Amino acid sequence: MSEEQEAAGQDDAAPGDPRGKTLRGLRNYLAGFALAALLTTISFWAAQTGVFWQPGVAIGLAVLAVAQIGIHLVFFLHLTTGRENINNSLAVAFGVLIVTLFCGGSLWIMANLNTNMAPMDSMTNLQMQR
Amino acid sequence: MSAGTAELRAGGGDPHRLGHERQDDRARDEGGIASERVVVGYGFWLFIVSDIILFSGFFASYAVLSRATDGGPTAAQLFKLDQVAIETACLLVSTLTCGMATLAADARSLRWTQVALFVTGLLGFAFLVLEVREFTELVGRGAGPDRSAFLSAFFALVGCHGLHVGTAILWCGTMIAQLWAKGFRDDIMRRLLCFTLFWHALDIVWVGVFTFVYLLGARG
Amino acid sequence: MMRTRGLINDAHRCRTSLIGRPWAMTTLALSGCSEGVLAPEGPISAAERTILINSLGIMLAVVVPTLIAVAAVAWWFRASNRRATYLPDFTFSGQIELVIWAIPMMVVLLLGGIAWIGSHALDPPRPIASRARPVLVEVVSLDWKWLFIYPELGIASVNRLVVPAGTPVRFRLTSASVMNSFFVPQLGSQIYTMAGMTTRLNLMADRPGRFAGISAHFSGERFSDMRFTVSALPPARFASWASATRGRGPMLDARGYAALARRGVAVPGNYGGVAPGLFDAVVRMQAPPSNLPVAAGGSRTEG
Amino acid sequence: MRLFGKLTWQAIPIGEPIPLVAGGFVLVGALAVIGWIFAKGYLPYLWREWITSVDHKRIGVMYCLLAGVMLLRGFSDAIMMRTQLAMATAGAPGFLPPDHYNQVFSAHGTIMIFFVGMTFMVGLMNFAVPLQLGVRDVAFPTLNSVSFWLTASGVLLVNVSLVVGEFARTGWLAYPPLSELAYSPGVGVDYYLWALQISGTGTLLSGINLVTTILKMRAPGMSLTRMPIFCWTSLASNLLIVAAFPILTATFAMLLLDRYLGFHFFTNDHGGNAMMYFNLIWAWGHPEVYILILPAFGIFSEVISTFSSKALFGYRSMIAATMAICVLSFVVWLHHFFTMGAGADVNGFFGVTTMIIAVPTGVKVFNWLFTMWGGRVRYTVPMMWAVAFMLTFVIGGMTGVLLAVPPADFVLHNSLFLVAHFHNVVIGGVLFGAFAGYNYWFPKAFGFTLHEGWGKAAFWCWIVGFYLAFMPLYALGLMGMTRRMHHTDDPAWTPLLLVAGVGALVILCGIGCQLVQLVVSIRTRDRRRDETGDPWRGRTLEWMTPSPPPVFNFATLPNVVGGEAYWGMKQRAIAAEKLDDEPDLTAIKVPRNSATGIVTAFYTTVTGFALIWHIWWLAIVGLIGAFVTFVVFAWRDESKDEVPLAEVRASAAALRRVQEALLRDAVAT
Ligand code: HEA
Ligand code: HEA
Ligand code: CUA
Ligand SMILES: [Cu+2]
Repeated sequence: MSEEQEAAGQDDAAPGDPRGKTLRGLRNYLAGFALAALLTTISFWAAQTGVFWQPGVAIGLAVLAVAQIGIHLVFFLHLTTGRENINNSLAVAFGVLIVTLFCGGSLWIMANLNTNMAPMDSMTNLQMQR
Repeated sequence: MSAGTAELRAGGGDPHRLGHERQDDRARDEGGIASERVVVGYGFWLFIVSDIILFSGFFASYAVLSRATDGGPTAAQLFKLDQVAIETACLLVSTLTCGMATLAADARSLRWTQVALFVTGLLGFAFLVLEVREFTELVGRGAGPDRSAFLSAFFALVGCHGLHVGTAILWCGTMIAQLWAKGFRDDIMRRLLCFTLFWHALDIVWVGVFTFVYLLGARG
Repeated sequence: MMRTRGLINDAHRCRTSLIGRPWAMTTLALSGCSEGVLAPEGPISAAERTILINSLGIMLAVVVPTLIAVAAVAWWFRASNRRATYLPDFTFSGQIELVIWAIPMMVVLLLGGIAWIGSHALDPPRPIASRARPVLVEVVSLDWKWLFIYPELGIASVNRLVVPAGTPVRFRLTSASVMNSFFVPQLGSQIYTMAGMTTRLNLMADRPGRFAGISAHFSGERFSDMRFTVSALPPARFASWASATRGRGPMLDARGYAALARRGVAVPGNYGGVAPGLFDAVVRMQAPPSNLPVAAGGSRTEG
Repeated sequence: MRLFGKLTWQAIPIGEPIPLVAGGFVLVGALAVIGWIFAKGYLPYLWREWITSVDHKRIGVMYCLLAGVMLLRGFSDAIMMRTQLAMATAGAPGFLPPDHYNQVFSAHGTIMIFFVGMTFMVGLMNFAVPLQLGVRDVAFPTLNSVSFWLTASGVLLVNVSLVVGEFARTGWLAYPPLSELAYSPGVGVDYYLWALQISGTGTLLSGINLVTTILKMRAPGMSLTRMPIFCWTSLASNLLIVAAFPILTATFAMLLLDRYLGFHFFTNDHGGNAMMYFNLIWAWGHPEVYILILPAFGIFSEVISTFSSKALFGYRSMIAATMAICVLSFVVWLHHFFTMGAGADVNGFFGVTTMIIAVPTGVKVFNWLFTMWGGRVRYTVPMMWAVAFMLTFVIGGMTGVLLAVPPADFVLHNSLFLVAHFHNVVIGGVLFGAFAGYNYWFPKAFGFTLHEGWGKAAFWCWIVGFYLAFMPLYALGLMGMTRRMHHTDDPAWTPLLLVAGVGALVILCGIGCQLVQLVVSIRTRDRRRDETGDPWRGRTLEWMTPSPPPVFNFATLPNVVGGEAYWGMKQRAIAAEKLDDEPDLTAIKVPRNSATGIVTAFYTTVTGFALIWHIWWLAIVGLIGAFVTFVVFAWRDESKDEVPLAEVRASAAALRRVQEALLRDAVAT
């Protein structure tokens, strides 16, 4: 590509380029850091405490992880829904879609295969390894 | 050309998709060549997406194999959460300092950019040391990757992340050297952008690792 | 269960023998008579053949007109044909788009229904409804041969599967080595055999006969020889075969199994006795595996 | 530890005539070519203009050349297989021992999919996409060269396995546990894995490159919905590369860990789970077949529209169908292992999703049909391939849908019916598409057209040969013949196997005609020069450039005001009876040549070879070399050369003279 070619349309932003200048940028990073640290702390605490209904904890942890990933994307990678960011968000959305389909599908398939193939008819153990 | 001319003429009605497109609708996405920074950043962004998909392969395998312990040690028996917490802290703080490097570079402060990058690399290194210690300890306890499918998947996933961090540290060093040698040139700034993207992305992967491998695993 | 005998199915059938008739099936004589999935000998394979032919028919209803239309349009609108009108602006039509999305959608709706219902009705582990009590056969694929264990009868055979005709056979399958696929084309549904796992399958032969069985999943050097025969005998003869075999000939004890597990092909034969629980031992990988490698080292190449 | 790891003289197949002769043949051929290059003093030229070139057109051409050479290699495998199967019937042993035959089909599948199908398509996309977008190069020209040379590195490793060691005997997807150390102790699987890891990295990088190019670099005014459809299908295909290839990399990495470091992902023991490999490899593998076919769909769209002298029918509908296929391809992969024992719900679900892909594909077929409707169809060679494709692919697609019905697949899985299905789509779709694209863009790349007569002869041989070679396989599959058989014993199969063998020979004639076509065309090139840059009365921007285009493609970037950019310009010029005003020209910066690609590939080849043979010190040397190359590249200061204004002016003026002449002609009639 050549710089002398003036960028005609395409008024989009590079992914990860911070919005605003230094001071705003600093506040933004600090806010993100605080939120991420908070969520991380909650995760570690929730995993070890006995306060919560145990089967729910796994889901809680997953939600916390998703939330934290979102925070990273917004505060550190500066992903917005702005017009200039549309291509960047679409790429992420595509990636998320594929990861979801692939991981979800794999887990479904493998769980199904494993149940169907418990070594013995009588075995109710879902895993095929002992 | 003569034979084609009749066609050219005849086709004159509406060569542009039958009015399905407003000719002067130039407001939306009208092509053109994006600036080099955007192009490079976007290319690297796509690379990161592909890298995340790579990790998702290891995550999926881990999820499937996590209970295939073959009578060997289980996650609950092996993982020590306090150590993981320290590793997590290292990476999280390094993400912040990496952001500081971006800001310092924006402000064209060579010294602070270098310092921030150096701290970032150092924290990454600390993370790596902790991880290697954990690995050697596990292997020493007979819980190496050849013990069971579960441990294979664990070492592969976490090790793959570690390998990425190692590469990123090398890159960090190169960036410091390049900034020192060449200053805030456009191409160096583009590379810095890519580096920071990479570093932040590694932290995102780590969120997945500590949640789905360590926290969930430690609960049995 | 499914005695879905289609029209085509009853067209005519012929005695099948191990050696098929030469020239029996030229290119696409769909009702031809040779072995294979178009000459079903049991309810499962018959249903599968019907599904196959029905699905094909449904698709041909769209595909044949499409092929004809492509050929016709390509011919008629050739540049040298002055009678064809030139319509350079004919590049969009909402109605046409609607129709061309709708046609394949309808076909897929129909076929999808067949696929969904079919995969439930013909799910391999699903028992076959019958008044006769099913026979249980445990199948182990080894490098490169098939072992059939009759746990209820205490006998076993290699590369030869004997079943009573008109009686459902319940299979449990595993592998002592790499993956294979147990497949008797004339009886239907193949299924993989995998080490450490058990797959399940139910088949039935309608009438006495001899059918070819194969491994349908590549398993290494002597894969092509990994064939077996299926003899469907009248129930009475099956019973006499079983009692004649029991206690006679070699035994499939630990030593016998270890010998069998060694790599190589085998001739068909019977075992007069089987160590109890052998199949489960194989599944749990407590029997000697069949992977004693042939001399290591890579010096052979491909050209 | 030995200095050369596992490598000894035994690795060279002295005792086996066939591989030795074949290998020797290739070696002598390669040496002859290299000697010829040296003797003629072409090396500096090649180095300057091709090997270190970062020009997308040159790289595209090199990709296609590589694919062409590998087609010949893949075909020699195919001929051997068909001969073996025609001979080894009714109990006869044939001429190839099983372990050799098993390598042949594994190599054939691997080479055809990775190094013929993908490589050809990537080459055509590289060549045509930037031109169609009206820009000067891809987003990352040097990276593009690296991608190409990494692919070449993989190719080299696969071919080295011919003479040094062996290739995998496991089938083209190397399913464990067969591919695990316990059952495949030799180096064959390692050759397979490292070759594909290296070339796969190249493919991934090239996918990223093209997606970025299409999304971020288009001529002013070329909005997404004004892009030629080939750019759309390329976008979809490259998105699939970006999304699917990492899965392949991860999967192969796991198998490598199993084989090299004693991990237990897919082993029989210690809790390993081979089914997971099936799941992972097909999560890549199914998208892979659409990575192959989507660019071919794009080529056919361009060809059919150009030679019907009509805009593509239902352009937006085509885009929707393309993107639908792109996404749907990620929800069908289980159809490759319906018979592994998943439950009825899972089988049913994936059966239905698979069929759904027939809808957008069908829409495409019908849109092509209506593109021809009301057209003036000129039967040049590319158009003939296109029509043959429509007739052939529909049959292959239909049998694919049949395989998607689980109960039908229960009896057809792994049979020759399946083999017939995929050759039907892969040859009738991908290969025909490659041939159409080759004939279509050849004049653009080299400045002269290909000989039509020989092209048509090749076409007819191929069609006849294809149907003879593969239709019998459908019947054989229904008769119960499995794939990957080394010999058979049912005499009823013999005649059909013979017919299939004859078919392969007829295909051979087709290949011969194609080679003759190329030679004849080169020798008569002066008579078949394309002076106009627009030999087919094209509609997209690549035809606006001279043939062959200058390094910078366009003296000024075209200003796009509607779909079918170049067609529109021609029409406006005719209506106005004059060309647009001459634009201002400036000197143009183009990316500088770089040896990074070939040097990197050299080191990865060394590393790969060292790893295959466990020569650890050499692997470390290779890795350090690659890293140093990278740093040196990153350190360079100047990355652009300037094309002087005078040269740009001269090129633009020459083109303008031609266009003015064309315009005068057009206005006069
Ligand atoms: C792109 C994919 C592709 C292509 C094109 C082909 C082409 C052919 N294939 Fe292949 N085949 C596979 C992919 C492909 N195949 C795969 C994936 C397998 C499975 C492997 C496995 O089991 O693991 C397989 C397996 C396979 C088998 C094994 C079947 C079995 O398991 O029993 C056989 C048997 O004969 C066969 C035959 C042929 C033949 C005769 C051709 C012919 O059509 C050959 C065609 C010849 C050419 C394509 C070269 C000629 C072209 C040129 C010379 C052009 C020159 C170039 C320029 C001018 C630029 N194939
Ligand atoms: C370019 C390559 C390519 C393409 C495009 C396709 C396209 C399709 N394939 Fe194919 N396939 C392969 C390459 C390809 N395949 C390979 C290489 C293998 C084997 C790998 C191995 O095991 O080694 C394979 C295997 C394979 C299987 C696994 C079988 C088995 O292992 O038992 C299945 C099963 O569902 C399948 C289905 C389909 C379907 C439904 C399509 C659809 O996309 C087809 C859609 C097209 C049409 C249907 C035609 C046009 C439509 C109309 C005219 C509309 C009207 C028609 C209807 C509504 C039916 N394929
Ligand atoms: Cu196969 Cu569990
Ligand atoms: Cu598929």
